[in-house]
Amino acid sequence: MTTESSAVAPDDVLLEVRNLKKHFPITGGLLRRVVGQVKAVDGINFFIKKGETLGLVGESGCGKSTAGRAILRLHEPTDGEIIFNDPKRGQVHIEDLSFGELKAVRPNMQIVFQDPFSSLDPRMTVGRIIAEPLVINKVASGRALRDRVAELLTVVGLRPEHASRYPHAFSGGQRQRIGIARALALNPKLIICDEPVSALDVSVQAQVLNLLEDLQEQFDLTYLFVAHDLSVVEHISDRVAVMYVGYLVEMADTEELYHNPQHPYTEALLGAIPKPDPRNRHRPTRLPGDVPSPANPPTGCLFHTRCPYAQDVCVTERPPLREVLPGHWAACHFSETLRLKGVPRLNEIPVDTMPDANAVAQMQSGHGQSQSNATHNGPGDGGSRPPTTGSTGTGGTGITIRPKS
Amino acid sequence: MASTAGVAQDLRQAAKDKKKDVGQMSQWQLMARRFMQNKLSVLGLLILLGLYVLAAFSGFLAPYQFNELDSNNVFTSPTGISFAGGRPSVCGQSQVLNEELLEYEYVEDCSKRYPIQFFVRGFEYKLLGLFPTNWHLFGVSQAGAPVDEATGKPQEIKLFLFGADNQGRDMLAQILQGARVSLTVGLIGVGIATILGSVLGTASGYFGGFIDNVMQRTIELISSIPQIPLWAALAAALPREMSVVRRYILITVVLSLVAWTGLARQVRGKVMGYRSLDYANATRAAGGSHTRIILTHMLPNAVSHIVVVAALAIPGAILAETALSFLGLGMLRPAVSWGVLLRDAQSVQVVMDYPWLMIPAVLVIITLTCYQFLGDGLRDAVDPYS
Amino acid sequence: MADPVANTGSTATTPDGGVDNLIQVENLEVRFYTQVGVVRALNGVDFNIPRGQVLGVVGESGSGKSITGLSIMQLVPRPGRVEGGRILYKDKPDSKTINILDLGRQSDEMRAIRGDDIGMIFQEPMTSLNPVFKVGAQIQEAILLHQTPNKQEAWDRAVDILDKVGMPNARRVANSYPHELSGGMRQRAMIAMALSCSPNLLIADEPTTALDVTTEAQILSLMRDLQSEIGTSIMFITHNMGVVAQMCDEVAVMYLGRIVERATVDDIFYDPKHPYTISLLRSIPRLGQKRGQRLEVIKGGVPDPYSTVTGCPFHPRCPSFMPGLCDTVLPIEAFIEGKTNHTVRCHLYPGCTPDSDQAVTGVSGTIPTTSKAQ
Amino acid sequence: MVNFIARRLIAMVITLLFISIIAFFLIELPPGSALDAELLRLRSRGGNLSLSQVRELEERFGVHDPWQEKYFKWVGGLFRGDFGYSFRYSREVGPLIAGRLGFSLLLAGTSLLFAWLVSIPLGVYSATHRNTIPDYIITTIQFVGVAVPEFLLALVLMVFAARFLGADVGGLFSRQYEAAPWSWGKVWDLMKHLWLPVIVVSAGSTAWLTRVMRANLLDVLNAQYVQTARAKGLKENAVVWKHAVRNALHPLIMTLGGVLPALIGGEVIASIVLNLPTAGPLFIEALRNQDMYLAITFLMFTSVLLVIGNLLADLLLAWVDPRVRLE
Repeated sequence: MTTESSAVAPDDVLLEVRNLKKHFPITGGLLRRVVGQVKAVDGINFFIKKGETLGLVGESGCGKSTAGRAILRLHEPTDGEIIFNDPKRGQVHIEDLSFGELKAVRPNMQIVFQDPFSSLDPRMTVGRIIAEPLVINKVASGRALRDRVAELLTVVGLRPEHASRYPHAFSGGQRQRIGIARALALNPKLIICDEPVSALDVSVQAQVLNLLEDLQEQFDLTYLFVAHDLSVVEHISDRVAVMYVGYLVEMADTEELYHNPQHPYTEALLGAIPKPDPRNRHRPTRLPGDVPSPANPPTGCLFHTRCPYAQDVCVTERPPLREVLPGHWAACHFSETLRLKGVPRLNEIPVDTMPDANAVAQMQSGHGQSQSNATHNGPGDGGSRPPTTGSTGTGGTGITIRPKS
Repeated sequence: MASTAGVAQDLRQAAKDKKKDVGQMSQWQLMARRFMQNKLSVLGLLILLGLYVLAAFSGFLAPYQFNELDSNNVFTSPTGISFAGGRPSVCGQSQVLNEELLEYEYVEDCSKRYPIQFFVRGFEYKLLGLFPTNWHLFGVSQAGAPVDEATGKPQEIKLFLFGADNQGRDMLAQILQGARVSLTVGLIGVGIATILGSVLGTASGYFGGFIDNVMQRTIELISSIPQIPLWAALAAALPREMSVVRRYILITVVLSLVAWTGLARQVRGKVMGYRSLDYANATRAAGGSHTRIILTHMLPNAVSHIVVVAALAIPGAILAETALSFLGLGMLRPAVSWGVLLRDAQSVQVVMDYPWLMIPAVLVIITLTCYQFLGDGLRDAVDPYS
Repeated sequence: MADPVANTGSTATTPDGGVDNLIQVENLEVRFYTQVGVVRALNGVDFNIPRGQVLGVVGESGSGKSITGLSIMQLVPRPGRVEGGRILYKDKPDSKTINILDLGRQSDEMRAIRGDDIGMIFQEPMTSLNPVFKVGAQIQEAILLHQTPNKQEAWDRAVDILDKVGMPNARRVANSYPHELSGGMRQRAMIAMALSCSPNLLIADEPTTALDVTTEAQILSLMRDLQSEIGTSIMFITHNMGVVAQMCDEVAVMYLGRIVERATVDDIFYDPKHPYTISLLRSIPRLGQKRGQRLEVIKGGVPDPYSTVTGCPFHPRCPSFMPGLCDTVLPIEAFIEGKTNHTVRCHLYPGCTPDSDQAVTGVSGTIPTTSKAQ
Repeated sequence: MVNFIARRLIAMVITLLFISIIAFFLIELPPGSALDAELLRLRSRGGNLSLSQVRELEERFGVHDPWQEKYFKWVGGLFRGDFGYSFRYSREVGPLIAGRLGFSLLLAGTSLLFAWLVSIPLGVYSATHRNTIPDYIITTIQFVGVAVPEFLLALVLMVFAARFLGADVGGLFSRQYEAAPWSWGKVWDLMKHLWLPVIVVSAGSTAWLTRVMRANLLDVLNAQYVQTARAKGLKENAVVWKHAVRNALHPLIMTLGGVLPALIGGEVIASIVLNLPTAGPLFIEALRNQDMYLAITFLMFTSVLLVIGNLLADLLLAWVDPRVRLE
C-alpha cells in the first residue's frame, strides 16, 4: 500500500484523482493488431472534499461514467493516480492496490448504478442482494445480518418485509432504492452515483434525488454524482466538473459554474437546456457539428471544432485546466477575455413562474390517510418525507390551488 | 422495457391466481408458471415422461424377450384382438408356404380363441434393472393350443401387438428395449456435452482474452467439419467387436464430442452478457472474488439458458444415434435401438410389405417432436422475448 | 358527438369565423388485447390540433401519448385496436372533413394520408432508419410514393430536403448508410423524410429524448424554423416540460390514457389547474433554482397498465385526494371558469363531477362525454 | 473489405490444415489398417501370400512408417492431386470420387436452393399471418419436418411415388441414360429423378429455416424502421418484402454455415436409401471397411466445401448488410 503523502491533498480531501486515463484498444487490420485507442478518459484531475457532492456532467460518450468506474477499478485505469483518504489506513493509492488490499478499502467506496433493471440480480431476493456486500466482507451474519438488512431497507424508505421479495416485484424507483441500500450496507464514505436517476420517470426522479440528499445528511456521505442532466446536477451538487471528450474542461462551485461559466462548452451546454418557461423562449447558441470521436480527438483544444470563439491558437495548443478564478478551474485559452453567459439567477426569473408555496402546503394537507392501498401503489415509493396527516380535504374545490398571478 | 412487460404479465397473472405473492416467487417459479401456460410444451413433456416410463418397464410390458427368435413367426403381422365374449382374446395362426411366391403366409384359425391374461408369469428379467422377477403385464393363455405336427409339441400361441420381424422377434419387445438406448443415448450425450460446454463456455465468456481466443478457434475448427460425416468417422473408429455396454458408452461420448461446441458458444454469449451487467459490477465493487461472481451470479443466471439449449440439442443427438445405427455405424446387434430396428426397413419393398417395421420411425418422430415442443416451451419460459 | 363550439382551444379560425382544426380527436379509445388481459391504453381522449400550431402532448411512460400519435396514423401495433371515437381530419380549411378511422388501415386513402398529409418522427433515431438502405434512397422512396414518379427528380428533391434540414454536404449524406451518421444527423434525416412531402401535420414522438442537450437544441431550433417556414402543424409528444415550454402553443397533459388538462402553454406553466400538472412542474429541478431547496415529490409511481384504478386515475398519488369522491367517481372534462380554452378533469373544479350534488350545475362549456366511470 | 476477405482466406487455410490433421488421426485411429483387411480378403480367396509379399505391400503403402511421415506423404499427395489408393475398389481415390462428388454437390446445392426458395416465402407468410390457421399448419409441419429422419422421409416418398405416381424412383438416371453421354435428354432425365432426393435432403433444413425466418421477421417487424416505412405510406407488401425481409435475412445467411453440413449429412443418408451415385454411400462404405484414403478424402472435401460455404455466407452478409462491410 502506498502511503505517499501529498501536499495537494489535505485532510479534508476524501478523493483525489490525478491524470487519470482510461484507454480502450481498437483492433483492426489483417492481424487484428491494436490500431488505435479510444481515449475514453484522457488525463483528468479533480478532488472531492469530505461530505460534499461533486457533479460530473457531460454528453454521452464523454467518459464520465468510465471515469467513475475507473476510480473503483471496475475498469482498470490505464494511467494516473487515485488517492483515497481511507479512515483507517490514511491516504491510499487505489491504482496500486493488490486484490486483497483493494478488498479492504472497497467498503469505503461504493457505487449506485444507472439501470435499475440490470443492476439487481433477478435470481436473488432483495434481502440477499443487500446482504451480499456484508457477507463478502464478513461484517455480519445470522440474526445480525437480517437486522442490518431490515435497517437498510427502512433507511431507503422500503419495508423490512420486502427482503423476501424478488426485484421483479418492484418499480424502477423502488429498485433504485434497493441499489442505494446495497451501496450503503458497508457504511461507505464515498458513493459514486452513476446516472442514478436518468432511467426514471420524472415524478419518481424527485423521490430518489431527495432520498440521496437525506442520506448524505444522515450518514455524512460524499458523492461523486455522474449525470448528463444539468438541472439535476445543479440541484444536488456542491461543485460541478464538466467533461468533454475524455477531458475535464471546467470545474467550480455549482453557483459559480452555472452563473459564471468560464469555458465556451459549459456556456453552450447551459444555453442548450430547454427552460421550462414559455414566456422566456430563447435561441440557444447553436453548436455546429457533433461531438468528436474519442478514438480520433481533434488537435489542440478539443472544443475548437465547434467553439464559436475559436482562434488559431486553439487549433494547435491544448489549453490546460487551470485556476482562472479562485476555486474555479477552466481549460480555455481565453477565459479571462471572454464574457460568457450563464444561467440567470432564480430571482431574475419572474416571480409568478414559481408555484405558490401556501398552495402547496394546503394541497399537502389535502391528502388523507384513508387512501387506498392499491397494488400498484408500491409501499416505499411515497417519498422519504412522512405524509402529513391532516383533515381530509373534502371541501377542496378549485380555490386551494390557484397560484398568484 | 420488454422484460418489464413480461414481469407485468406475470404480476397480472398472479393477481388472477391470488394464490401466492408473486413478489416472493423466484425466477424458477416464474418460469415454471410460464412453462405451464404453454399447453403444447406440457403435452410434449407428459408424452416424453410416458415414453421413458415405458422404456424403464420394458421387461414388464413385453410379453416376450426382445431377442427371442421364432422361425414360426417370421414377418408375422400385428395380431388382431377380438373382444368377443367380453374378454380380449386372439386367434391361433399357422404358417403356410405359398409355393408360387416361395414365401410364408399366415392363416388365422379363429375356431378357437385364446384369451389374453393380465399379470402373468413369463421370462425372467430384472425390474428397473434391479429386482429379478418374471411377472408381465399380459400374456396369452395357452390352454388348448393345437399340437405342432413337426415337433409334436403344443404350438405356442403368441400375441404380437406390433408384429414380428424377419427373424420372428417380437417388435413390441424390441421397440421397448430399443427405447432404452434411443431415449437415453441422446440424453446422456447431451448431458456430457452440456457439462463440457458450460464449463468451457463460462470460462471463455467470463475471462475472455487468451482463453477465449483458444476456445473460440477450437470451436470454429470442430464446427468446420460437417457433423454427420464427423460422427460417422468417429463412430467408425470404434472397434466393431466390443460389448454392448462399452459401445453404448462410446457412442454417447462420440455424440457429446461434436455437440459440446454449440453449447459452449451459447453459454459463452450469455455469460459475456451477464458479465457486463451491473449486478456483477456491484459484487466486484463490494470486494467479491471471481469465483463468487461466477458461482452466485453467472452460473445461476446461465443455468436456465443452459437447460434450454440442452433441451433443444437433444433431438439432434437422438436423430444422430438413429442415423448412425441405421447406417450400421452406431449401435449394432445384438444391441437394439430404434435405429438398429429401422436398419431392417431400408428398402421400399420391405416397407410396402411389412409396414409395421416402420413403427420405430413413428416413435422417433413422436419423441423428436415432443422434445422440440419441450425445448420451445422452455425457451419461451426463460426468455419470453427472444 | 362534441359540440364543435366547445373546442375553441385555438387561435386559428376559418374565413367564416369558425375554428379551423386540422385534426380533431374525439373520445378516442384504444385497447390492447394481450394474453393476460386487456390494457386500456386510451380511455376517451379528446383534443384538437389547430392548423399551423404546435400541440404538446405531455405525460410519463404509460400515459398513452405515443399511442395517441400512432392512432392518428392508424399504425397502432398489434395486439392494440382502436375501439372507439373519431379522428376528424381536414386537409384544407375549406375542404371536407373526413374521419380517418373510417378509412381502412391498408386502404389507398389511408396510405395517401400517411407520409403525404401526416409525417411522423420517432424517438430512437438509431433505429428509425432502415440500416440496409442509403439515407437518400429512404427519403426518395417517400417522394416517389406521393410526389413524383421520376426517380432522378425524387433523388434531387431528397438531397434538397437534406440540405434544408441543415445537413452539411447533403449529397454525401444522401449516399451514406444510417450507421455512418451520428444520432443527431439521423434525427435530421428522419425530419427530412417526414417533411419531404410538406405534410400538414408532423407527429413528433419524443424526437429529442435520446439525444444529448446540445444536439437536442439543434433539432428543436430546426423544427421551429421549419414549422414557421412551411406552416406545418406539429403534434409534439414529450415528457420534458422544458421542451414543451420552448416549442408548443398548446399543451395536453396525459395521465393513464386520459387527458387531464388542456390549455395554452402559458396557462399550463403559469396557471396550472390539475394537481398532476402542478406536481409535475414542481418535481423537476429547474436551472437557477437554489441548491438545498427540496423538490416536490409525487408519491408512488405510475401504476402498471394492467391494473384498474377506480375513480380518478390519479387519486392514489394525488395530494388533494378527497376520499369518497376521487376514488369512486371519474371526473369529466370541463372548462375552467372564465376560460374558453382551458379544460381540466379534476373534482376540485366545478363541472367536473358528473351529475352530483357537489357539481356546480349550469357551468357553461361542460363537454358531454360518453366515457363511463369504470 | 479486402482485409476482411484476406483474413478469412488465411483463417480458411489454417482451418483446413487442422482439419486434415484431425481427419488423418481419426482414420488412423482404428486398430488394424485397411491393408490388413485387404490381405484378409486376398487370403480368403485361397491364394497363399508369402511373408515377403506382405512385407512388400506393407512397404509400398507405408504401413509401418511413423505417423508424421505418413501424414506428410498424404498431404504432399493432396497437392499433386494424388488422394491415395482405395483398397476396396482397387483404384485411385481421385477418379473414383470425382464423378460422384459432382452429383453430391449438385444434390446439396439444389437442396440448398430449394430450402431457401421454399422457406423464405413460407416464413414470411407465417410471420405476417401470425396466429392464423395457415400459420399453425406451417408451424406444425415445421416441427414434424425437423423431427422426421431423412431415411424415413426417403422411404415414405419412394413408396408414395412408386405406388401413386408410377414414377421410377431410386438412382439419378433411368437405365437407358445411365451410361449414355450427356445430352438434353439425359439432363431432363436427371431432373425427373432429382426432385425426390432434393425434397428428402432439404426437408429438415427447410423446416428449420422457415422457423428461423419466421422468428426473425417477427423481430424485425417490431423494429422502428418498419414503422417508419409504414408511416411513409408504403403498401404493406412493400413494407414487408423491401424493408423487413432484407433485414430478417441476416440471421438466415449466418445459418448457412450450419445448414450446409446438415445438407451434406442428409445427402449421405438419402443417397444410401435412394441408391444414388453420390459420394455419400461411398464414404460410409469406406468407413465400414476402413478404406482410409477414400474416407479421409471425402471428409476433407466436405470440409473444404463447408469452409468455402462459410466464406460465401460472409460475403453475402456483407452484400446484404452494409454494416458488416465496416469490419
